[in-house]
Amino acid sequence: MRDALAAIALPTGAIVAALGVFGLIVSFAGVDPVAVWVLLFKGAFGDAFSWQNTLQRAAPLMLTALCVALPARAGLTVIGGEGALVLGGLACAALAHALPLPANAVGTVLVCAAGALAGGLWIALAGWLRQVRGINETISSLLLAYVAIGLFKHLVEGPLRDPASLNKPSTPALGEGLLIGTIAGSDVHWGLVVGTLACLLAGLWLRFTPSGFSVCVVGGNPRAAQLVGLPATRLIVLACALGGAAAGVAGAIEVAAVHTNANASLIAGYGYAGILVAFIARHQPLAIIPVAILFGGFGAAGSLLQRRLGLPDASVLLLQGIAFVLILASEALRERDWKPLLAALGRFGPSDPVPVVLGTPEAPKGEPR
Amino acid sequence: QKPITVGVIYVGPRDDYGYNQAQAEAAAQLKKMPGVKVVEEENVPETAAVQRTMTGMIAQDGASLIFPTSFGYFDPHMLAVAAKYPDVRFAHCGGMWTEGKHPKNTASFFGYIDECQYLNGVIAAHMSKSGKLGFIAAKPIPQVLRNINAFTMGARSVKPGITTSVIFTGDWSMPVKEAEATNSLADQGVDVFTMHVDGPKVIVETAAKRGKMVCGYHASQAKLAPQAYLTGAEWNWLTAYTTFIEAARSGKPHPNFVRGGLKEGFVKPSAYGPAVTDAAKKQADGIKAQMVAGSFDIFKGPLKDNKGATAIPAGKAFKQTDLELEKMNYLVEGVIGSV
Amino acid sequence: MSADRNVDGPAAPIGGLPPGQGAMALETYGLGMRFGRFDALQDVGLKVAPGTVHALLGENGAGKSTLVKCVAGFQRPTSGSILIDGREQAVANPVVARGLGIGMVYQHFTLAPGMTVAENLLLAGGQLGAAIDWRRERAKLEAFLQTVPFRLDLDARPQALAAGEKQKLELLKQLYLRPRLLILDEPTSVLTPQEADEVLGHVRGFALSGLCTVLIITHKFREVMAYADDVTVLRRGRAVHHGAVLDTDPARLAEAMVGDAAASPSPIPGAPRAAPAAGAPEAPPALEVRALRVLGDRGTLAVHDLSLRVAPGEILGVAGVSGNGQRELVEALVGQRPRAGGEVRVQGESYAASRTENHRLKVRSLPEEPLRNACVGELSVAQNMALRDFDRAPLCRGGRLRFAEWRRRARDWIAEYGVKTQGENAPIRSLSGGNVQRAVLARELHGEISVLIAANPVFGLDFAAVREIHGRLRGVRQQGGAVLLISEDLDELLELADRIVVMSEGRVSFETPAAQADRKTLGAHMGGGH
Amino acid sequence: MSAEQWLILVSGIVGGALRVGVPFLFVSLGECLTEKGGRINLGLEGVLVLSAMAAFGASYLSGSPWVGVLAAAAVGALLATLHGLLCALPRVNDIATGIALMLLGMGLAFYLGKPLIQPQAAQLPAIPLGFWSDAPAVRSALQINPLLPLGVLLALAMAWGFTHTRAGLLVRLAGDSAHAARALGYSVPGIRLAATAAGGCIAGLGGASLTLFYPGSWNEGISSGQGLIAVALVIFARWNPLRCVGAALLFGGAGAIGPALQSVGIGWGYHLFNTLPYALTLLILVLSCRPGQIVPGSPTELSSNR
Ligand SMILES: Nc1ncnc2c1ncn2[C@@H]1O[C@H](COP(=O)(O)OP(=O)(O)OP(=O)(O)O)[C@@H](O)[C@H]1O
Ligand SMILES: Nc1ncnc2c1ncn2[C@@H]1O[C@H](COP(=O)(O)OP(=O)(O)OP(=O)(O)O)[C@@H](O)[C@H]1O
Ligand SMILES: [Mg+2]
Ligand SMILES: [Mg+2]
Repeated sequence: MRDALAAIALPTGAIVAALGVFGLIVSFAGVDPVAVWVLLFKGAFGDAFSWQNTLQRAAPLMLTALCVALPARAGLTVIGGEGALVLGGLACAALAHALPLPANAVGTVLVCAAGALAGGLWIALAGWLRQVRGINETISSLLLAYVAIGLFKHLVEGPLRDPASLNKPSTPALGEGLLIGTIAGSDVHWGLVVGTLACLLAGLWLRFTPSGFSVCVVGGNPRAAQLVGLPATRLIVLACALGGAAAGVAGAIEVAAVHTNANASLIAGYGYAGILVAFIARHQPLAIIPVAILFGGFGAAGSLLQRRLGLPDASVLLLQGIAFVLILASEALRERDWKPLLAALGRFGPSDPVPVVLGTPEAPKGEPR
Repeated sequence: QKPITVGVIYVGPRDDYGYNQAQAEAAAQLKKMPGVKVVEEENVPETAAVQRTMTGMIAQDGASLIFPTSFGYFDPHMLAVAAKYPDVRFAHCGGMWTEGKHPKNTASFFGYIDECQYLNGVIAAHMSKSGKLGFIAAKPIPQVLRNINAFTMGARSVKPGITTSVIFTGDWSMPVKEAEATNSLADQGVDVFTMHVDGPKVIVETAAKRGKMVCGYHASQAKLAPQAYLTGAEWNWLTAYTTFIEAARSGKPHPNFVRGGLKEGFVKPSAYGPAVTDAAKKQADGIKAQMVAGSFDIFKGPLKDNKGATAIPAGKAFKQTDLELEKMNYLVEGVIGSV
Repeated sequence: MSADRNVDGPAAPIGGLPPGQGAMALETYGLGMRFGRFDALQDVGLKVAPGTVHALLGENGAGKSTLVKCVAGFQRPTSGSILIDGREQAVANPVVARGLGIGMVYQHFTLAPGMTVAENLLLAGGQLGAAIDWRRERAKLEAFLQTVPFRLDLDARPQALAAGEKQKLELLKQLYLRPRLLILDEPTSVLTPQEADEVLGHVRGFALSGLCTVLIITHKFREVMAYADDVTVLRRGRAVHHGAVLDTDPARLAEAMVGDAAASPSPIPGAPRAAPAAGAPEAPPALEVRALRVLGDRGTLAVHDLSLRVAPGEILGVAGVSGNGQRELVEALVGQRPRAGGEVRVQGESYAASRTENHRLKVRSLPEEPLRNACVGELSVAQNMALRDFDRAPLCRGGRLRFAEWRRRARDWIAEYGVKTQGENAPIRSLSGGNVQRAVLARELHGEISVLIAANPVFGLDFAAVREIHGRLRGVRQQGGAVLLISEDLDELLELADRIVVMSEGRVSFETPAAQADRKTLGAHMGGGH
Repeated sequence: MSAEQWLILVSGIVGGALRVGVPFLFVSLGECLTEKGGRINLGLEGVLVLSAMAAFGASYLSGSPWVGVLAAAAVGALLATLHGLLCALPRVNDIATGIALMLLGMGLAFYLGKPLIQPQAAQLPAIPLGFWSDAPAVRSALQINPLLPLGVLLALAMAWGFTHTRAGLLVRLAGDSAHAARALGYSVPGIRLAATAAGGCIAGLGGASLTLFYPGSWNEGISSGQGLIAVALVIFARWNPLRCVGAALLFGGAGAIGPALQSVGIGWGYHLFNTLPYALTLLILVLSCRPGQIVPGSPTELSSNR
């Protein structure tokens, strides 16, 4: 209970503090901090439009955050989600180009599955390298992301380029029937639902299924997992593959719902933003949903800050940076015993004597009693 | 005339001495016009984010005319938003609006900046001692190829043996790669540079540092290297912007396809630098006059590409307005590099 | 070694006392140490006379290490005072302690594994100049090494040293300081009996020469009786017994340690064994290890072509000084370490420690350090108790985990095994070591067992718990299970095992029926000497 | 290719390595120092960008590029100190903190650096080491960044200092065994904080090199991930400062291969050439790592070893 309270109160407090610091910084630029706070709220959650804006931005973050959170539950720190995302997008576009797919939901599912496969294999490679070659997955996934992006650009501007994509090298566009539309009555595409569902399913999987629980055991203590005969390598590679698949689906959805084809605009940093989301959510899939929405809100509000107050576009980056630093720092307060502190705050008068014994050479105590 | 709120969206920073600055300078002019309110957003990536920015400008700021200025904003982003807001006008910079294919409330405008690049080439050829010119470009796309070709043809109209070496950096803003490309070419003996990247600042400065000459692009970079700067190809977007605004405010139909070159005032050459010789100025001014008069075609046959194949057969000449030119996929003879 | 301190030696104490000479007199008065709400030390008075060897005894967790860490400045006591040569002295940190001439060999290695022996010694010497003149320092180190009985290569790195060598290096680090008080926290736990005698003999000679006082922590009565002058016993954070070794005997010390005269630490050798249900020789062994090869952490072979057979209803004891491949053997058997060669068979079937095999062949294990090896600290007691069979009915039905079932069973086991916990939902890391052990015991001993691999199963437990666990191990044997018992405690093996093998340098060097085993031969084989 | 083209290609790559490699050198030395103390700083990208901005701003305002260099070092140290402080808190993950710091550094740099995109600032003077040759390619390749000799000296000093100074030994001790350092009475968080701050200070010089020498102007794309990849560089160099010089030049050279090849007319696959250093690092890891072992030469306490 206390844990749950701390889990919500601490990050909230950190965000409030970040808003305070941010207000201070903008006030140096002669901008009224109150106006900034109001706009931040309005831009992120002020009305239906802002909500849609926020949710739309949150959708890919949920999936890329899973790419960090799932391996993290198996004990791995993977930071190369960007690579899985671009390859997922590429695979989605490539499949649609290579095979005549049914122009309906089945086709859409197939292209997303291609994205999932590509992303899954890519991150699974990082997990496999760690298990089999002992290569630190943080580093290898980062390197793999660079390689993936190079590969992506090479293919999109070379072999897979649609000759008709003149000034913006892209793969051929997906057929009309394969595209993902918006949720009825809104501006938000179905990727949001996919992202939310993926987080829910991941949460349920980790909590209620033997394989999900096994992953948590492997992540919690690999030696104990080996002792009880859990196939650690398989489980770790599975968690990585599922995480990578989530990022790959994010790429596929970006293609099928936003860009209609794979092009360099796909490399937009969602993979890196996902790292922050996952860490703030403490790798809990269910917590990713609100955190991603919060991040989406930052983005949505930042747009308004630029237009209304003329603040630089980097303001949001700055705010996110401050917020993330403070949220991480607040982790340190989590298991602290607050009672003595509260007691000390509530007490007046002198505090307890300091329990440190100092010897004074001038006045030796002589014989011990 | 009724007041109007105009949204301008940039893909990079507004003050990059380049593409975005050229747009922002025009937007700054708009702000001075009575009854025109401008909302701007910079560094907007070509993702769903730009769709949100456009809808935000419409829903939150009441914009009724939007200028998404990056090429990548057109398809699918601007088209998607335009379909949802039929009453709002969109004027995209660089895209190819096509009658019947794209909605009426969208438009594209662009300038024939290859005319200025041709003039750059003329000046460059006059000034080059080594006979080697350098062109640093982001990606091999038609707009860029057209500039490279025009520049080369301008130069070869002065000295037929001259060559242009091209380096593609791979992306629109890669300062280290751009500097590295400049150095590589300078090592090769290239002594006049021009470019097609978003922010030419680094290239201009690096070339000047190497003691080479440079023709600018997008906006004037003369301030950065007064001695090395010969001339440049500049945009003048105000003409286009005002065309759309006038139409919108007076309720006239949205002008869907707006193009122009030197004649229409969409582009302009930078003032000549101190190093440019009179002979060079004279020849360039002469060609410019022909261009303004409409009697000069850059792309006309016979024209060979740099693999020896015929690009334009003898006797055929393309007008600037010809859409065929916007699909250019070859480099002309005299260009060293490959697509 | 000479008592005069040369100029480059340790500096004068920082704390204000004039530098004393020779052996130090140490006294603590009313020392208390509190970790959160737990009192590790309460009102401890300890008196160590100069020039003596003083032993500190106590059960695991009694507070021995905590006490000496306070003296060595590693921790600051929450109350009480430390008197050095009769004067109260604040030992704020190890640097102050070093300045005072207090050197301590910690229970756990304090070596930098990737730095050379010379660098380790130099750093321990304190008093480093900003820049180091290696030629001069090496000359000094070489000269110092001439004065001690151990040899070490100055350019070796501890990561490539054996445990015994590391322990010697730890001791050298302290001797290089020329301490006036030398504290040794369980220095012999990684040494062979022969090595232990060598080290302790040297240390005792050092004390007797009047150069130094020695405070030594050990669990071995033999060492106390042979090498110490005085002894203090700690129990649950309190000093409960002081006295000269000559005036006491192991039984009295043991009584002081546990506060229970019935619990004697040394079991009666040759205590009546339940008759082993030793299967007929031709019956297939329950566990058979053939020519097993296992790589150690450093990539060298830690287990060399080792072969073992354990019959059903037999306890096979594996003796040996730690660091001779036992850990690697256990890890390879239970699946925590890949096998480089050889074969393991259980009931005649090839066994690779997979989950299905564990279940089908009924193989269980009680590894040492259960929190590190057998539990997930963050998960609850109930979840940890389910680790063996969470994926089977009744804990899992229809692909869904049934947590109610987990909790119900955990409550039963908590009651049955007397696990002290706040509840089955408490994270297991919040349990004390002994209770973690019990929780694991409940899990591993549940149901039918054909092979049990137990490594130091009573390490860190009090006597009552030890007795209970030993009883349960015998129970497994009684039911026809084969037990492989790896232990560093000869007494334990002599008491429980039917047959004992000695492991030395990754090989079985000796085998004997337990009934005919004698301590001295075993010790000789453990040390590698025959 | 003709002999002349080969000369141009080789001197282009060598020159490119010298030019492009300098920021790599400083970030790798900074990361090396930080990691020797037992901590990973993934936030050097933020440090690099922020100090690049600070260097440019200080040089612009003061008119002296050397003031810019000092500012870069100071700002780099400051931001890294924040990393050090955060990581010293219990339960704070250094990977996550690094990424947070990257974000914060970039946010601050872009926010404060807006007015610096346009101006030009005084630049560091080049050291012309190519005076002996008539070949312009050679001459220009040897227009040396004045920070390069500083970086090489620093690498030498670090290599020497790790074994021959008290501070160096203590940093290695903290990185190799925190327990041992504590037992000797040294403050592990203190040592790591100092190493992290000093590492940030060194990495800051890389930022100064970006905006005050090459390419010599401030904009938001100035760093193409040099800071983020410092971690890989240090692995590449096996935590040896001298090998950091080689690794930095290699990464710099690899970055220069693409343009250099195009300049002699080979244009295919420049995106693939750009990924070469990363693929190479991965290959080295594949060849040198063994499961269950720490990477040879790496400090034992690194979180990537656990
Ligand atoms: N840093 C600490 N924080 C909390 N509790 C501690 C800490 N250090 C020791 N304790 C607790 O204090 C008690 C005494 O520990 P100590 O290490 O002194 O035991 P010991 O007598 O040396 O035992 P052993 O024989 O196992 O070494 C134990 O219950 C231990 O859990
Ligand atoms: N992380 C923790 N969180 C909460 N309580 C703890 C934690 N660690 C230890 N404790 C509590 O502190 C007390 C001392 O624990 P410790 O492990 O030192 O016991 P011990 O004396 O060694 O007992 P045992 O003989 O069973 O090993 C126990 O009551 C235990 O529940
Ligand atoms: Mg102890
Ligand atoms: Mg205990």
